[in-house]
Amino acid sequence: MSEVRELTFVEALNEALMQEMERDPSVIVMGEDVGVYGGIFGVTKGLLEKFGPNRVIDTPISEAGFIGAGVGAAAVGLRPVVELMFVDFFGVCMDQIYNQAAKMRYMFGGKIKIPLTIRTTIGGGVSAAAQHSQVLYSIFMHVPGLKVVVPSTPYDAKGLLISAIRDDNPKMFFEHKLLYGIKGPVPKEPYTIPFGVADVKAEGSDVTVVAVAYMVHEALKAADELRKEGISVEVIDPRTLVPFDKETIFKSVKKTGRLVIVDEDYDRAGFASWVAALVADECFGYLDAPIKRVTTPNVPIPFSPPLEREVLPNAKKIIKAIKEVVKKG
Amino acid sequence: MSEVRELTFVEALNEALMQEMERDPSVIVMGEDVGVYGGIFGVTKGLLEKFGPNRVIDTPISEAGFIGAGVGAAAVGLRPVVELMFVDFFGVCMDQIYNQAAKMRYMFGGKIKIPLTIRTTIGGGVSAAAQHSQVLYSIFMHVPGLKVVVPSTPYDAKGLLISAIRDDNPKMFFEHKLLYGIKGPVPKEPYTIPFGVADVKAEGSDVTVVAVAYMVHEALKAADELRKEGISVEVIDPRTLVPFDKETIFKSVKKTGRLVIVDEDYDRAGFASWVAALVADECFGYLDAPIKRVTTPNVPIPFSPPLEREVLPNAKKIIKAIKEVVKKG
Amino acid sequence: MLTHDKMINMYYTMCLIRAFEDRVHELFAQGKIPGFVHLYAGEEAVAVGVIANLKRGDFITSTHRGHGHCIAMGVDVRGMMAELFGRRTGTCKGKGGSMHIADFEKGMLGANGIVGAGGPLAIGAALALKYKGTDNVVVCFAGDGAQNQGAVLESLNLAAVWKLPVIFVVEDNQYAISLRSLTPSALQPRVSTAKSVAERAIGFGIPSITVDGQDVLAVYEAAKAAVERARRGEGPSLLDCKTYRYYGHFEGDPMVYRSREEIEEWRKRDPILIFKDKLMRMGVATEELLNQIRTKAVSEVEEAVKFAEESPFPEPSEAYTDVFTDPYY
Amino acid sequence: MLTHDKMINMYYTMCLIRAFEDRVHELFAQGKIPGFVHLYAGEEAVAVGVIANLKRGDFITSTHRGHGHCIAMGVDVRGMMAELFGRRTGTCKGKGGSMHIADFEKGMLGANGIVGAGGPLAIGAALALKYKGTDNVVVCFAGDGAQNQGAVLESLNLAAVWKLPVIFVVEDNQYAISLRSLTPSALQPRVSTAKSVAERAIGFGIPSITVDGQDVLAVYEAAKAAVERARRGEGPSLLDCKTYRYYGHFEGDPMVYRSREEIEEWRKRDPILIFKDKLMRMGVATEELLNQIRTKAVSEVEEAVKFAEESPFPEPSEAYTDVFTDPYY
Ligand SMILES: Cc1ncc(C[n+]2csc(CCOP(=O)(O)OP(=O)(O)O)c2C)c(N)n1
Ligand SMILES: Cc1ncc(C[n+]2csc(CCOP(=O)(O)OP(=O)(O)O)c2C)c(N)n1
Ligand SMILES: [Mg+2]
Ligand SMILES: [Mg+2]
Repeated sequence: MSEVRELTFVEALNEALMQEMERDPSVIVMGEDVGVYGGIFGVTKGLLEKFGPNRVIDTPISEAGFIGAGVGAAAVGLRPVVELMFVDFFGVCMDQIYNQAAKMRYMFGGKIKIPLTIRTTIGGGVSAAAQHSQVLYSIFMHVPGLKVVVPSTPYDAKGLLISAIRDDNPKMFFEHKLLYGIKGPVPKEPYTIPFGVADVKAEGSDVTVVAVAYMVHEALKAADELRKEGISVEVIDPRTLVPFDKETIFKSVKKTGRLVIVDEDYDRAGFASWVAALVADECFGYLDAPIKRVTTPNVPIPFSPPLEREVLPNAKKIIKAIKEVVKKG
Repeated sequence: MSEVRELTFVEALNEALMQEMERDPSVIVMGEDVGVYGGIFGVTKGLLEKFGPNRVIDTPISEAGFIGAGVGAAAVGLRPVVELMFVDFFGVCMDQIYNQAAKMRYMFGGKIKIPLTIRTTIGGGVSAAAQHSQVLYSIFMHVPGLKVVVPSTPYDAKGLLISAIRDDNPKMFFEHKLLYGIKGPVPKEPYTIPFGVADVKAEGSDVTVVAVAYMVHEALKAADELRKEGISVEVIDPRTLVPFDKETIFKSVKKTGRLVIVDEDYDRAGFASWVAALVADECFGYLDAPIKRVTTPNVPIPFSPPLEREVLPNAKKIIKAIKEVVKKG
Repeated sequence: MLTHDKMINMYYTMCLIRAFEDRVHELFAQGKIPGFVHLYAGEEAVAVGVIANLKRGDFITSTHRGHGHCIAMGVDVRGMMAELFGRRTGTCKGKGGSMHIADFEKGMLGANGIVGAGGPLAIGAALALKYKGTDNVVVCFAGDGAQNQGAVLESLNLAAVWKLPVIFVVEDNQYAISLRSLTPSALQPRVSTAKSVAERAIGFGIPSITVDGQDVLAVYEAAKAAVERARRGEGPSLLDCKTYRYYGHFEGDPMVYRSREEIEEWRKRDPILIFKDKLMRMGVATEELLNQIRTKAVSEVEEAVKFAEESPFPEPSEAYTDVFTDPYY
Repeated sequence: MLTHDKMINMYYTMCLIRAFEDRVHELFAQGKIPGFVHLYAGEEAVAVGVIANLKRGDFITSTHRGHGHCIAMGVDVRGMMAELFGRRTGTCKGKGGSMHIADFEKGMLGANGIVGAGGPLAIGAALALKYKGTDNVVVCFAGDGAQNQGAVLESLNLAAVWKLPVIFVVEDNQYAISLRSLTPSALQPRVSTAKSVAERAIGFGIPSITVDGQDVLAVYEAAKAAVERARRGEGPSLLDCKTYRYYGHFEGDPMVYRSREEIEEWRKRDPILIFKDKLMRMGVATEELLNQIRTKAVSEVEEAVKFAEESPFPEPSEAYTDVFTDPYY
């Protein structure tokens, strides 16, 4: 049996990369400052020293160029892990992601595969302002052909990253800034976590809460708080948004009759609204209350801390939403 | 009173551009083939001859460069109308749209305005395949700071384009390929249509259908069909997705108790799911049936006509969805 | 030196491309082929001259105007024609259409609907080939218009930085839709003020040469030097090939931007006629043989049409496969 | 020729920038300033030397490292400091923070969190100024790293094509985070193989010159020629200014990629010391006066800190204003 240690989220990701690069020489890592610097958040630390500059490539600031190069390399047999430093930069390279990587297999009649992993950083909470605080995974869910992976714990981070690297399709792998420092148990040996399997992070019977990334932790805080008041909250972390495990969520909603979705992405046409729509269609008869969304309103993320706190979802807002649906039930 | 003629959608747009350029010398037009060619779909025909190459600029294939130039020009006082030939190309220039144009006013504390209109073509139905058939307005709704305009008739096209040009904010103006050729009455004089006011294109009492762009016409076909069977369908065209007139839709749902949303954009995290989410939250008590979405499934748009027909929404699919909710009610 | 057999082969390939494109032009006019179709007629010497230097394991990336590249790489014209007809027997099962034909086994990494998108893909493929330690190369075909796209410019730089085995082949057919590459007018500004894209490449540290793109042997020789350089590990080169397209930008183009006379002028320097002349003068083949070859090409295309017309359309359910390597979408 | 007053003024501005950045460095370490902060200390001669050539109605675009540009354009340091503190009295009401300071009245079109994004904005502003018939110019500041971004490369081409009054100022401070512009290592490939970005500009048809970025008078003279050229309507130029940043890429950077010795070496060619020396040797001012000036700059910054610390935070409700010119968001 594998040894289990407490690792941070960053260490868990780093270990996944180390182990997969050791296992499979077709895995290479590319991105800005992933080599000498070890990644701006430390995720690729030590890789350059261990695997050398042919496999760990510090790139110029040319995201369309080097992410597209990742697509091309994947198309002819490598298994690149490319870093987009912040998801906010997707606007300079989206074509290579959504029109090329995501659609090549389909357009070409299924004859090829693109085993590419794009890692990127998401989320607010550190006063990084409007161009370094966004979540945006909803955009990558919206367009077809990309798997969308969003871990919330060090354990999930390692297992999902290994699964991502081994998966034969293009994947967007989202890492929330506020998670990098959190600790949790992580087995030493490599392991995988299947895509499309939600994880029930807390069981409950009064209300179902679906939450993603850092919001899983805020939802768990809310659940703890409400437990004291006698409200039993089930917290479900889908872990992958594409593929999406709607069954686990439907099962829970059928049990609780109430749904709150917590999502740090912008509200309009986002992940939260899609989950609400699925349930409003497919579980309508089981619902005892309106479906609530706790999301970021459609304003750019402001710099000033009190403004940023105002717009981001948190445990307090989750509690308020839960109380609204529990009351109404 | 203004003379009213039958014009095509293209002619209506062209007239709006002509009239606004005449009225206001700060209006300029830029884009690929907007000059000598008159626009790949003819929308800018005659502008170069009339206003000259300083105001009608044929650009090289550098979307990030010339759309960003539109933003910069708007920032210092022009009112540019820039063409992105197909919305599918947004991936090469999104940063200038969503991180620059859309956020500058907010980031800079409200001290500036960006009166920029970006016109672009959307939609399937002409076997243009995976990279020339997408809709994608949901992505532009999702990110804050952009007004999103989607006309469905020649009348709306002219009035909304004039409103867009005069509005002091960045706007995405979406033109569906299949609409360019349709005809309808259009007043000769310039006129505006306010943003955020939905238009009830058909009144009805059994079910509310929200539809956008070309889908308005498919929804109207469905409504005509169902009228014969005694089902009364209300068809609402929001016309602008940002700002969004949820009141008109809520009012209708409160009357009918049933909602079907028709949207040619991809289903996952799209416009349709957001409307469903709004209603599932704010009109929950009035709903008599599940909320149905008739959307494009999350697959790239295939080339072959039978495959494309399979994935795009149409009157038949709308009828099926309506019958499901009317039955269940 | 080229063997006689090889030259005859090249001549056949040029005739096959021409026959294919002429036939598609007719079929489109007859309404038998839907969608956006861009023909390569007139530019045959470029694809054939360059690709005659390639060997097994080499790759190319292509453009929206990709039929010629496909045929020169040996993609089966029956599959190609069936693809244009949207049939299940098409190269991409009817999912891609004209703008998305790919055949990885033949080294053809795909036509592309996005101008310039092949640049990053090409350098990525080259990076992988270099990493694997082969002496294989990648050819990136792109138009004169594409040279102003950021993704292409970034790719030039990255190819130079990483010393990749890539040959950038510019197909300067004088036009990007209506925009002229060489002869700007009072009404239409230039697309580049670099003396030529060849000169611009040098600024990126890439050796370059301007080539008569109507003369297949000139193209062959220039490409030979570039390909050998790349195989020796000495890095990228750029060939700026001057050529011309006979048909409109796409089928259905009214061609308001150029005169019949200009086309007739260029037709006098037809690449097939020039090569035919040379072959006869060099004593490689008699006119009779060359005429027979041309006739054979025409009948191969006729067979392809027959094959396409007799092939079945895909089943609607096939719209949902090939998004990922697993059935989810 | 520069008047003595003007030179004294430039000296003061350089001191003010330095004092501002040194103080922000301390305040960040003390936890008083949140977010991502990039300091300009060491590069003062570039901003001040260039901007000394500008007049009312001229504009600049800036980067993530924008404090120096703001101060040189005359943006009030009290408002800037309050902005960094996230206060309502900040230049952007606390909504922007360090990476998004703008002051259009002063001609400062905005710092930018997206590397290279200022390129298109700059050419757009220049297009508008040219269209209006003024002799005003736009300066586009961007780092060495930014030169490999597609948006910048496209902008070079468009500026040349449209003969715009733009001066591209490259602040080559040797690093793009950890990537070196001049001295690639075995572990880290080059970022460009052009001999220099100056050479690359020539490939785009833009005259260019390499400048000692530590010598404010050298920068001034080079910029003077470029600005005059632009005012005369002769088009863009590029200045490649060699300089150095003293602090980390951002505050909190562990700086694993360079040595203390290297920094010390560069500090010997400090731009303020060099200018001080020159001013004394030229007889423009005594050491005493120059020391007084420096002290005055420090106290102006102290006042700014006091102003910032005493200013109120914005109200949470302000998070929802300024998205559009109207209240919708
Ligand atoms: C990013 C992008 N912008 C614009 C277009 C529309 N478009 C298709 S082909 C074309 C012209 C391309 O010119 P060139 O590169 O010279 O190739 P050619 O058609 O002449 O072979 C344009 C503008 C596109 N497909 N992709
Ligand atoms: C499009 C984009 N890619 C990457 C980044 C992350 N990033 C911020 S600054 C920087 C380095 C910029 O280097 P340079 O242009 O030389 O400016 P300097 O920081 O040296 O002033 C990088 C990679 C970004 N902000 N935007
Ligand atoms: Mg061309
Ligand atoms: Mg730098």
